[in-house]
Amino acid sequence: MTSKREDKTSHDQQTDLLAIEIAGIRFNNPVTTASGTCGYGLEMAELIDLNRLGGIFTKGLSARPMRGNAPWRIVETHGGMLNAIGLQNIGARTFVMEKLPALRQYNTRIIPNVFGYTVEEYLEAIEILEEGEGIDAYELNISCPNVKAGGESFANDAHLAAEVTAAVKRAARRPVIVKLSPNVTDIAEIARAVEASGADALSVINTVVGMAIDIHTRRPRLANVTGGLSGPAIKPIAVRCVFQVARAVQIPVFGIGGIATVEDALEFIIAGASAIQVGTANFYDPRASVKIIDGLAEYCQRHSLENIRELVGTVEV
Amino acid sequence: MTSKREDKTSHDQQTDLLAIEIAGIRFNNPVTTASGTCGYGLEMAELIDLNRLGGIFTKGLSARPMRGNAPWRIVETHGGMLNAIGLQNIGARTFVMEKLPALRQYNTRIIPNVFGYTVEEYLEAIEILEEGEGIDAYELNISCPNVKAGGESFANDAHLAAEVTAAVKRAARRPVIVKLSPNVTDIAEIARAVEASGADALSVINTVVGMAIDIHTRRPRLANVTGGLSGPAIKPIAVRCVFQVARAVQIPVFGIGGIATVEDALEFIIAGASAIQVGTANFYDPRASVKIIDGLAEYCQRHSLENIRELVGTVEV
Amino acid sequence: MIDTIATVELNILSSSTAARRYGRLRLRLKERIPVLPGQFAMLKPHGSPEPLLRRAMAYYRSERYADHLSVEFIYQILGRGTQALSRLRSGDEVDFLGSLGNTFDLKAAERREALLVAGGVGSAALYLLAEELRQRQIPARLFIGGASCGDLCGLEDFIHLLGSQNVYSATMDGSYGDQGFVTAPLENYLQERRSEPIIIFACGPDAMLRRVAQIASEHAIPAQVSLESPMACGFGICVGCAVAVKADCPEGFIYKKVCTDGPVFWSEELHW
Amino acid sequence: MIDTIATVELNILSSSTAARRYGRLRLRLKERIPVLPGQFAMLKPHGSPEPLLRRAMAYYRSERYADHLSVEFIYQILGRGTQALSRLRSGDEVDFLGSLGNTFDLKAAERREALLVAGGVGSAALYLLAEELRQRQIPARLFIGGASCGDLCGLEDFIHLLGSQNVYSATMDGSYGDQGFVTAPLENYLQERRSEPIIIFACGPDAMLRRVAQIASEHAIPAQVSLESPMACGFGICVGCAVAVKADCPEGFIYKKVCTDGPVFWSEELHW
Ligand SMILES: Cc1cc2nc3c(=O)[nH]c(=O)nc-3n(C[C@H](O)[C@H](O)[C@H](O)COP(=O)(O)OP(=O)(O)OC[C@H]3O[C@@H](n4cnc5c(N)ncnc54)[C@H](O)[C@@H]3O)c2cc1C
Ligand SMILES: Cc1cc2nc3c(=O)[nH]c(=O)nc-3n(C[C@H](O)[C@H](O)[C@H](O)COP(=O)(O)OP(=O)(O)OC[C@H]3O[C@@H](n4cnc5c(N)ncnc54)[C@H](O)[C@@H]3O)c2cc1C
Ligand SMILES: Cc1cc2nc3c(=O)[nH]c(=O)nc-3n(C[C@H](O)[C@H](O)[C@H](O)COP(=O)(O)O)c2cc1C
Ligand SMILES: Cc1cc2nc3c(=O)[nH]c(=O)nc-3n(C[C@H](O)[C@H](O)[C@H](O)COP(=O)(O)O)c2cc1C
Ligand code: FES
Ligand code: FES
Repeated sequence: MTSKREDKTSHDQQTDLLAIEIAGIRFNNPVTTASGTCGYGLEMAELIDLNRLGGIFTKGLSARPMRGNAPWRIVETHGGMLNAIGLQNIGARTFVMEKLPALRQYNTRIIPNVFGYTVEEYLEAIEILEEGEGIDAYELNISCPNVKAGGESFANDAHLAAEVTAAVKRAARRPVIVKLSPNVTDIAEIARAVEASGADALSVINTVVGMAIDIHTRRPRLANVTGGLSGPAIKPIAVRCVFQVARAVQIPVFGIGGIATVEDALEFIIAGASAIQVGTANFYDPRASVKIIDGLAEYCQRHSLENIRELVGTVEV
Repeated sequence: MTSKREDKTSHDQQTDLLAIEIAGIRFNNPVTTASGTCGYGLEMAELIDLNRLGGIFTKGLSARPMRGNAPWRIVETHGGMLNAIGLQNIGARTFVMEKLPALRQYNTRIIPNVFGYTVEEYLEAIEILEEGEGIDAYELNISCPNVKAGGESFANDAHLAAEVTAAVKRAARRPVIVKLSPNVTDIAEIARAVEASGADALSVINTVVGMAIDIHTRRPRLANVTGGLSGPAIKPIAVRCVFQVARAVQIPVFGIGGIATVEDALEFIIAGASAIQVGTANFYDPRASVKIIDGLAEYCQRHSLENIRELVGTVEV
Repeated sequence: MIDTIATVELNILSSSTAARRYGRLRLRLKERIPVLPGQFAMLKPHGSPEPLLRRAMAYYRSERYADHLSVEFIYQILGRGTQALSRLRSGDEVDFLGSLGNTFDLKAAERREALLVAGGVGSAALYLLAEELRQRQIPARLFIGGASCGDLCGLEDFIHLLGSQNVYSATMDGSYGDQGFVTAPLENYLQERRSEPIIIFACGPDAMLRRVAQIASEHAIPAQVSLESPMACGFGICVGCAVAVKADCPEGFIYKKVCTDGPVFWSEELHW
Repeated sequence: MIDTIATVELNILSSSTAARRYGRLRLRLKERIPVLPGQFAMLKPHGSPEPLLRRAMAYYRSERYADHLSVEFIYQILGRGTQALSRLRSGDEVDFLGSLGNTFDLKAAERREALLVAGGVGSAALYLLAEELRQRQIPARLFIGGASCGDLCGLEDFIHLLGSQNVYSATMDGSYGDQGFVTAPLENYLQERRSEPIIIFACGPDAMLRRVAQIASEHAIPAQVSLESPMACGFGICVGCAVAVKADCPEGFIYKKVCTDGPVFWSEELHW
């Protein structure tokens, strides 16, 4: 990577152009990796310099480890993929003990993604993570559509979404980012409810519920029957959600959904995202996030912006 | 086409294998063209033999003509496209007087797609169409996401959806097919409400609300700001909706969303669709519907089905 | 109108600058369909999953043979669709839908001098017209403009056909012909020659067409312009290619389809 | 593990039947990375928008040169990804992520006779292993099966390497070798030669691997199997490639990743 970086803008210059603050946390740049698409971060260290990333959202963590769904867990579709991993994870405690020490050595923001099936389970997980050193914030997955139990309902009901947000805010000493689901009639309503109950920022969007059937076996391709659609196919849905949410709330928004290139990232920032998360693209282009960072720095220079934040929400309607 | 057809199954054989009945109407086969993607039908007569189609769902019709939205009205996205045509149409009366006489000469089912911004406007349009001869049923677009006014709300609220359905059912002597929107938290709930108020069948799904921004001008690519996402990109969302709706109601379902090949059509039928509508594919592969019909007939023979209906909803979960 | 599969005979790429690249694509069709000046076809590499939609391309030239038809296009490599076209190699297959759209009004050109005004790749839509005018012995002159000399698409062909004395060029960087907009030499010419009747045929960027329409109305010269618009289908079923046309209704305009009502319109019927 | 762009040296297509077609793809890499038996790479034509995901392909063979590395793959043309690979031509660029996954346990093969069992294109994952066994002078035999003779991928290479007397073939249509499943000649062989210690290495369809695991446990023979699973990333971040592995927890198993914990597993550790 280093050699690559030199013929781009130098690292420091980039930081001046791209550094942003969200919920009181300073990010070296607005490009982060999305939960569930970069493992616990360390898995990507062989392919990219983690110090280049603005931040890392870990795979979803629960109070106790989870085995996840039976295979098949993924199916590729046109322009995207369906996943029903079932939130397999090592559990919050193992993360704190075995992953965090190595992860915090990097100069990037570390944001565990947290989920549970009851408010209490969220609090259990947060409690464990509060003991961990080097965590910058939490992202609450209240919307992962891959879990049959509860899970989804939090994101689909303004009251439930507000309830879990308020409870976690009371328990957490670190900023709380709430991740919204696109599978609702009015995402702005949910966003306002979550903001009102103290969320420091929002992540928009999680996957769109989808399904694929194997016409030969006549069985769903996913053992879980339905799964979450992600990738470029959902980008227009995500841009619309970011646009709607950014106009509905005051708190900053992380834009997510099909981002694979610097043009994609710029589209989300112009739509109202203060920062972005790269998800599925990490699978087929592991260096996408780093390419986007270089691209954003070049864009700022070409358009003589002092800092990328000047671009946030500049869409003219 | 004819030559093509001969080396496939003969027309009559095909009809035996593919003829189905929905809401008391006999379709020569379950392959129809989706509203807004085949004009008023006649525009396609130069490219395909309209007699081959199971049915034609016309461009959305209102009581009075509509001019539609300013350009740009369409934007291509990965695996799909966004449209905000704004329901431009010649009006129900002109359709009856100028299009219907020619259209009814074909041996296919003719189903006008109807919309309005108030229940009264729906009734006005229906009243005009009732005078037309050769119309087989009506499809109510209660969900077109392209229109800023009313429109969408009907589809997003079970009570409103039920209200307009009941009102039209009272006024119409022909079967009423209600078209549902995927932009809701619980599409099954809407489906049940519409069934309860007398709908004869359902069309699933209309487009998914999306948005695209031109990063150079920082303006929305569509003059209407948001638009409806269609094409293969939304197929997994559509299959999921058809699956959910087919299990929630007793009335038959037309499957719609990204269907471009016979494999796509089979996936929807197995998911629970009694028939399908080909939409965006008509634009980039005008003969897609005819290819799908030939493909379905071959499938029935290969798997020695007496009729395609044996496959409807056979997904094993 | 036919929907068929054509075969690539040639696909030659050239560049003006790194930023502005062009391709010349020649296709072979078994079907000897009519090919009129101003008409276009919808093209896409056969079997390529992305992008989905075909791209509208104006006929540049065509040759009829006993057993087949050969049609040529000039395209500017802009986005995903033209990038896909640029990867075509001889022998590859192309999804071809054509012939589409209306044609220039050649009747109206009779007993007039025809001034063809082209901006950038817009010249691609005017060569067949120039050929036809020559055949009908209607005097024709070309005013062709572009960013740089490499952007004057088909210049050599036009000079060969019309004679260099009848081709007026302008480039923004002055690398060829006058420096500036192509509408400047057009206006100069009109100043000198107001006597005999003239008709204008134009194709190019919107801004250029607006200016041409303005000039035409100032000089009370009839003008036809060939428009572009994003197109999903190209044959009238998506209604995505709307253009505002004057009409006596409260709003003063209605929307027509560029693909079937156009792409050629009389400039005064357009609601600019 | 590196993420780089490789160049196509060769891409030769062949077919057993119209339904079952194969390709042999040879790539040139500047980077001379380690290439171990059983490992794989994730491949996709460079710059092709669809399908998005790379496809996992087992290393078939490799050649080291002073300045570059040449790796060969054999792929069956099934769906969108392998169709895209089949369109590659010499000189084209390929997105290459590798080397990925673990390797066969060669230590365990020492002082044993190695029986390689391949089904269909599964043989692609066993040639490097066979080479390595030869080098270590570990006696090796191949049992290779497929639908028809054209589906016995790499047969000539294996015969050349191991000698025809050490290659046992079976085809479902009897067009080559015994008729039926490849596990039949394997069992016959085991009946005759129970004396000296044996180890089995297998790669092929799930059904075949299950049967091989069964046979191995019946004869108390250690067996390693190379698994397939749909993969989005190939390097451990998507957790899509889950396989059930025995564990002493209430449920009796946990999920491991085929891409990083595998693709090679001991058959008795798998929760079949
Ligand atoms: C009747 C007609 C004839 C045409 N003839 C030619 C021709 O002879 N040669 C030629 O090179 N092109 C021609 N075009 C334009 C062509 O069809 C494509 O729109 C253009 O090449 C862009 O496609 P793309 O895939 O390269 O870019 P896309 O990926 O579609 O878009 C790339 C960029 O170009 C912009 N864009 C897309 N379509 C248009 C458009 N129609 N007008 C202006 N900007 C657009 C997009 O907003 C985007 O910013 C014609 C269009 C029409 C309607
Ligand atoms: C470690 C590893 C090594 C591999 N080595 C090879 C190799 O050397 N040669 C080779 O030809 N293939 C190999 N594969 C399989 C290959 O990665 C693709 O999965 C396979 O080629 C199908 O891809 P496709 O694009 O052709 O089909 P897709 O379009 O992906 O799918 C087409 C059909 O194949 C089915 N399918 C997809 N993936 C798999 C899978 N992994 N197993 C079973 N069915 C599947 C789908 O359900 C669908 O019905 C390997 C896989 C793994 C995990
Ligand atoms: C394989 C996979 C696993 C995911 N796991 C999680 C998760 O554990 N928690 C979460 O909040 N989101 C999860 N997501 C959603 C992503 O973080 C992201 O919101 C979504 O994929 C849309 O972004 P993309 O289109 O760039 O992938 C997952 C997505 C994928 C593809
Ligand atoms: C350009 C365009 C215009 C459409 N117009 C209508 C309409 O007038 N009424 C309606 O009910 N649906 C309309 N639709 C929605 C389609 O009928 C269909 O439900 C949707 O496009 C999903 O199917 P597809 O992915 O196959 O296109 C339109 C879709 C497109 C792309
Ligand atoms: S391009 Fe579809 S109607 Fe004109
Ligand atoms: S393929 Fe992604 S974790 Fe194994």
